[in-house]
Amino acid sequence: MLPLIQAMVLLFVAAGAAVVALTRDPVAQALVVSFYGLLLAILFFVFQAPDVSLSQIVIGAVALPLMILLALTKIKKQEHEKKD
Amino acid sequence: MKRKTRTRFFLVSASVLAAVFLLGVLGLPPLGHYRGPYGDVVNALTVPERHVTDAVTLVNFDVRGFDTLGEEYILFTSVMAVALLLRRQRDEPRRRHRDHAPGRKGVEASDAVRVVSLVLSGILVTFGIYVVTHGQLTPGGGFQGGVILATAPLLMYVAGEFENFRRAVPRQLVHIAEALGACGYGLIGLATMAAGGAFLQNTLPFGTTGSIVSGGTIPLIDLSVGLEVSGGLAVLLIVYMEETLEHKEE
Amino acid sequence: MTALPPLPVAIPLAVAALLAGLNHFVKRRASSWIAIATTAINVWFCIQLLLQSIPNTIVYWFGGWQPRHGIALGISFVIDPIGAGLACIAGVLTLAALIFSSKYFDSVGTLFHVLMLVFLGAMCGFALTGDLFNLFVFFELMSAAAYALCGYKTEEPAPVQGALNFAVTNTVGCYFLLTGIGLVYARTGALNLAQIGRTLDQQPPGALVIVAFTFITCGFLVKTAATPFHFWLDDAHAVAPTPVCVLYSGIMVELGLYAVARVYWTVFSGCFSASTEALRGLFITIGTATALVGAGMCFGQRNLKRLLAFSTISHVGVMVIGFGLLTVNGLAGMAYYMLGHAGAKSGLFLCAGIVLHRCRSVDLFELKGRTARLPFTIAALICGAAALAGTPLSGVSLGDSMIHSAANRHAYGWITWISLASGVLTSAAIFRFAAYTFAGLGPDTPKSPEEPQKTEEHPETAPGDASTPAVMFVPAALLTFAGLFLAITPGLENVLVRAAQQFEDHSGYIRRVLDNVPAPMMAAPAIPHEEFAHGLLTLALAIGLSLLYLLWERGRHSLNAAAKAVQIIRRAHSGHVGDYVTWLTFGVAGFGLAALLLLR
Amino acid sequence: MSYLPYVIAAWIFLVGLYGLITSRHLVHLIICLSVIQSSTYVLLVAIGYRTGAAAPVFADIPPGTPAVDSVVQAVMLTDVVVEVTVVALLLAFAVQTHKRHGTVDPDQLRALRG
Repeated sequence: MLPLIQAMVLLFVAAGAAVVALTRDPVAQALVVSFYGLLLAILFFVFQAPDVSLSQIVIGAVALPLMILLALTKIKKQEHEKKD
Repeated sequence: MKRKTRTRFFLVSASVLAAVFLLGVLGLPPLGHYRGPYGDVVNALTVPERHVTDAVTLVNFDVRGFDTLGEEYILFTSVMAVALLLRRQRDEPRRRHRDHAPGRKGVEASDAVRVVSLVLSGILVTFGIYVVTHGQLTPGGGFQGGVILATAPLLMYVAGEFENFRRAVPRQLVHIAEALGACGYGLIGLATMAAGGAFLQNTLPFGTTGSIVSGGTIPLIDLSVGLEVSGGLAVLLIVYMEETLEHKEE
Repeated sequence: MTALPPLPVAIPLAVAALLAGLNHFVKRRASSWIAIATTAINVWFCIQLLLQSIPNTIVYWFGGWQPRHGIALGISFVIDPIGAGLACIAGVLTLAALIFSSKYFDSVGTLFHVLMLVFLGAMCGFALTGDLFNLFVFFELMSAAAYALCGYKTEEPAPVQGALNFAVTNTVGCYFLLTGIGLVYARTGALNLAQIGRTLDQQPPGALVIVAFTFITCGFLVKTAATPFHFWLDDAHAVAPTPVCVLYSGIMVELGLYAVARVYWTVFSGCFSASTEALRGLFITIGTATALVGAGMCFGQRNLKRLLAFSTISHVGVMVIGFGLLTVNGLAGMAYYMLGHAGAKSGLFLCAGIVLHRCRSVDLFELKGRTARLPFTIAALICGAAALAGTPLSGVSLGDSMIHSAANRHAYGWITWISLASGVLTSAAIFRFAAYTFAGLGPDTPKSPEEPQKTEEHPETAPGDASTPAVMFVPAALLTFAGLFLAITPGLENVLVRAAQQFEDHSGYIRRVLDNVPAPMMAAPAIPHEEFAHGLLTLALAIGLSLLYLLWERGRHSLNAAAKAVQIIRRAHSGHVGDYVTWLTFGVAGFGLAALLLLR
Repeated sequence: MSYLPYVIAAWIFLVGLYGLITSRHLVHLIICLSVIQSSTYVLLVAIGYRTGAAAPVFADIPPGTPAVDSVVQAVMLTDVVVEVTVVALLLAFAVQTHKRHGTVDPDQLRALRG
């Protein structure tokens, strides 16, 4: 049997994945993906994987969303330049 | 394909795939009934044979160290490629670095923000170094610590000191650190061969369990990975930030 | 224990990192020489490994982690002649590409050499490893280097899009592979190929094993560019720098198939032994579809690089059939075919590079009559096409006839016609290109709307030289020559048959790796030889078809009408990454469904 | 219930694929790719899990205590870090694509047909 907390985190992750994939606006998505990364980190933690959890926190919640935002800013800037 | 056709075609294929997938996973042992043997064997020899306490680090940097070498080079290659791709645009006239993200004014950090960020980045660097060096003892290691170290420039940016940071740590240096990390791993492997062992054989004395230098070559590899990961991710962040901050002089 | 096995991987990777670190201190020329020298040393290592592996499979445990009580702890390299041979091909082709590009790019930076060396190290590791997860790691490393090299010419629109399609499709393939590895690990608790094989042998395969087999095989088939996973390949080839195409077509795609074969024979062949016949049908169906789709698309192309890319798909289809026969002779034929194809196709791509360098274009209609000043290059192009069609003595021809004789024994005689169609259409397309651009035969402009639109292909070099530099022509000529006369190598056939036998020896492999028991030497069975009529017929038909198309207007019209039939397939090659992933999903689902139905 | 994590792994994989093929924005598409990838993590962490066992860190617990599998964790942890750089590479491609084509909508990228 699955302890309640694990089941709950799993269900949150499942919902989170759907929300990430179905959020069509990339800027909003970067925010959602950050939460999703955090959820995954919690999931790894409750499944006794602290090492993975630690790397997931720094990557999933910080580095990945940041990279996405920077790429989006760059794309937006290019659009502005084109308009000028 | 038209959008609708594609979506329909996908949904049909995906429902078949879902059935295949589910049939497969239902053949797995139920959750919590891990059967081994690989993980158990490795766990059993962590402390007795290598005098380290974190089995995951043992797997990464010793038992399956060769995998990690490959993984490290994936990181190295991707970073190289990003630098290559985004740097190409540098053929255009020289630009000044200035915060010019559209839709907002340049960051003029208040003194409080600046102090807090700098202190935080100091703490972050210390923490990162701690995580890297204690990889064989507690959860953490070169990968996690390296990422933490690489986010320090971010706080510098918040502090409005990105320019200074760039001046203090030129990209050239970060590049060299990254390459050194990648190269170091391979050289450790070759050195163990020169010492008469197999490639990446742990030939150094294992030390006392719980000590920061325990585990033979593990701390060395850990350090080189830390260098590579922090250097690599720092290059990524810096390249992306420069791309974003750069503004063509009109 | 010999110290040689890790070197083909460790040396290029270490040198690559050094070069990258010294990026700003090393001149372009120097870094080019360092890369060439490293690759040459690598080839030497690989040849040594090949020679040592012929008498007996080499097993090398990284970190000195020998198996304990039959449980593999560390990562092993398990080197048999086929794996070592592929590493050799990777080295030789990289060497050719590096020499070719030493004068090729005007702005080739150090990073190009860094990426090429990483690519080489990854391919060698992929060919030599005996560990499932390590195979995945090198698969990813190879892919990362390949994406980066694909997008190298970032100034033009097409490269980025082609690289993106390539990267997204292959990354999805990677995740299928990783999922499959996870399933296998859950079942067996092992990552070493031999140990997984031994554990799976003990129980009948359930749905879990079949699904894992599906995901792993499909993951590799994405790299192999088997239909319907092949869409990325022509985009990637059309946009990648020509020397890089040499590596894609000559070895990377083949390595994907090698991995399918390796994993099948070491891991799954034991537990699927009851349903070999069904699996044979499945693989041959995939191979047939690939061969026909590639051939059909190939003839309609006007961009030489894209044309050659589709020709690769078609020939890979024949190789999939060779493996798919699941017999020693089929696999030996596939190996022979691969060797011949690697030589001829690489030579062809280098010729395309020369044409692009000298004429500033590889577009069929732009080049009408303009390659007349490149007689040697066009001669090499024609020789390469002839070698692919199967002139007597070419590697492709002998490999083809080995595959046919193996197929005849299993009532798959009809595949003769598939390889005939593949050879005729792909070679005719190249002949047509040669005749049209060299002699100016044929119509002036494309009239039929069926012709695909022109793809942008910008020259990769500074305009220039009045003549082709020797560093460009010599590798092209040598490789073409190797493909054309491979079959004169004495005894190669027997060596390959024995290598295939060693490769397919499931229990011998497992005992060798886990128990350190050398596999018994086996006498190579003589295989009945087919005559060369098939190759000559292919060649004649190909020449006929190309001339028919160029010289006889009504013939051309009827061909164009036939091309309408291919229209549906062509429309599938939309350049849309969503389409490609949809096809990928379809492929995995179809393969999985078929496997579940056939193997239960 | 014991199969929940596996089913969820399959779900995440397919949802990611769906997002990918219906995507109208390359950055969105690449994020969907990283969602697909997270499905492999859920699968792997569940595979290595053992009810009631400790994390494979023997600092505070005596060696020999039942612990969860360390191999899948090692595999995942490197993959998490490495994949973010691959995503960065893909994002760089997306940025370049926008620069050259002026669009990030896959439906409007038309340089490579037939």
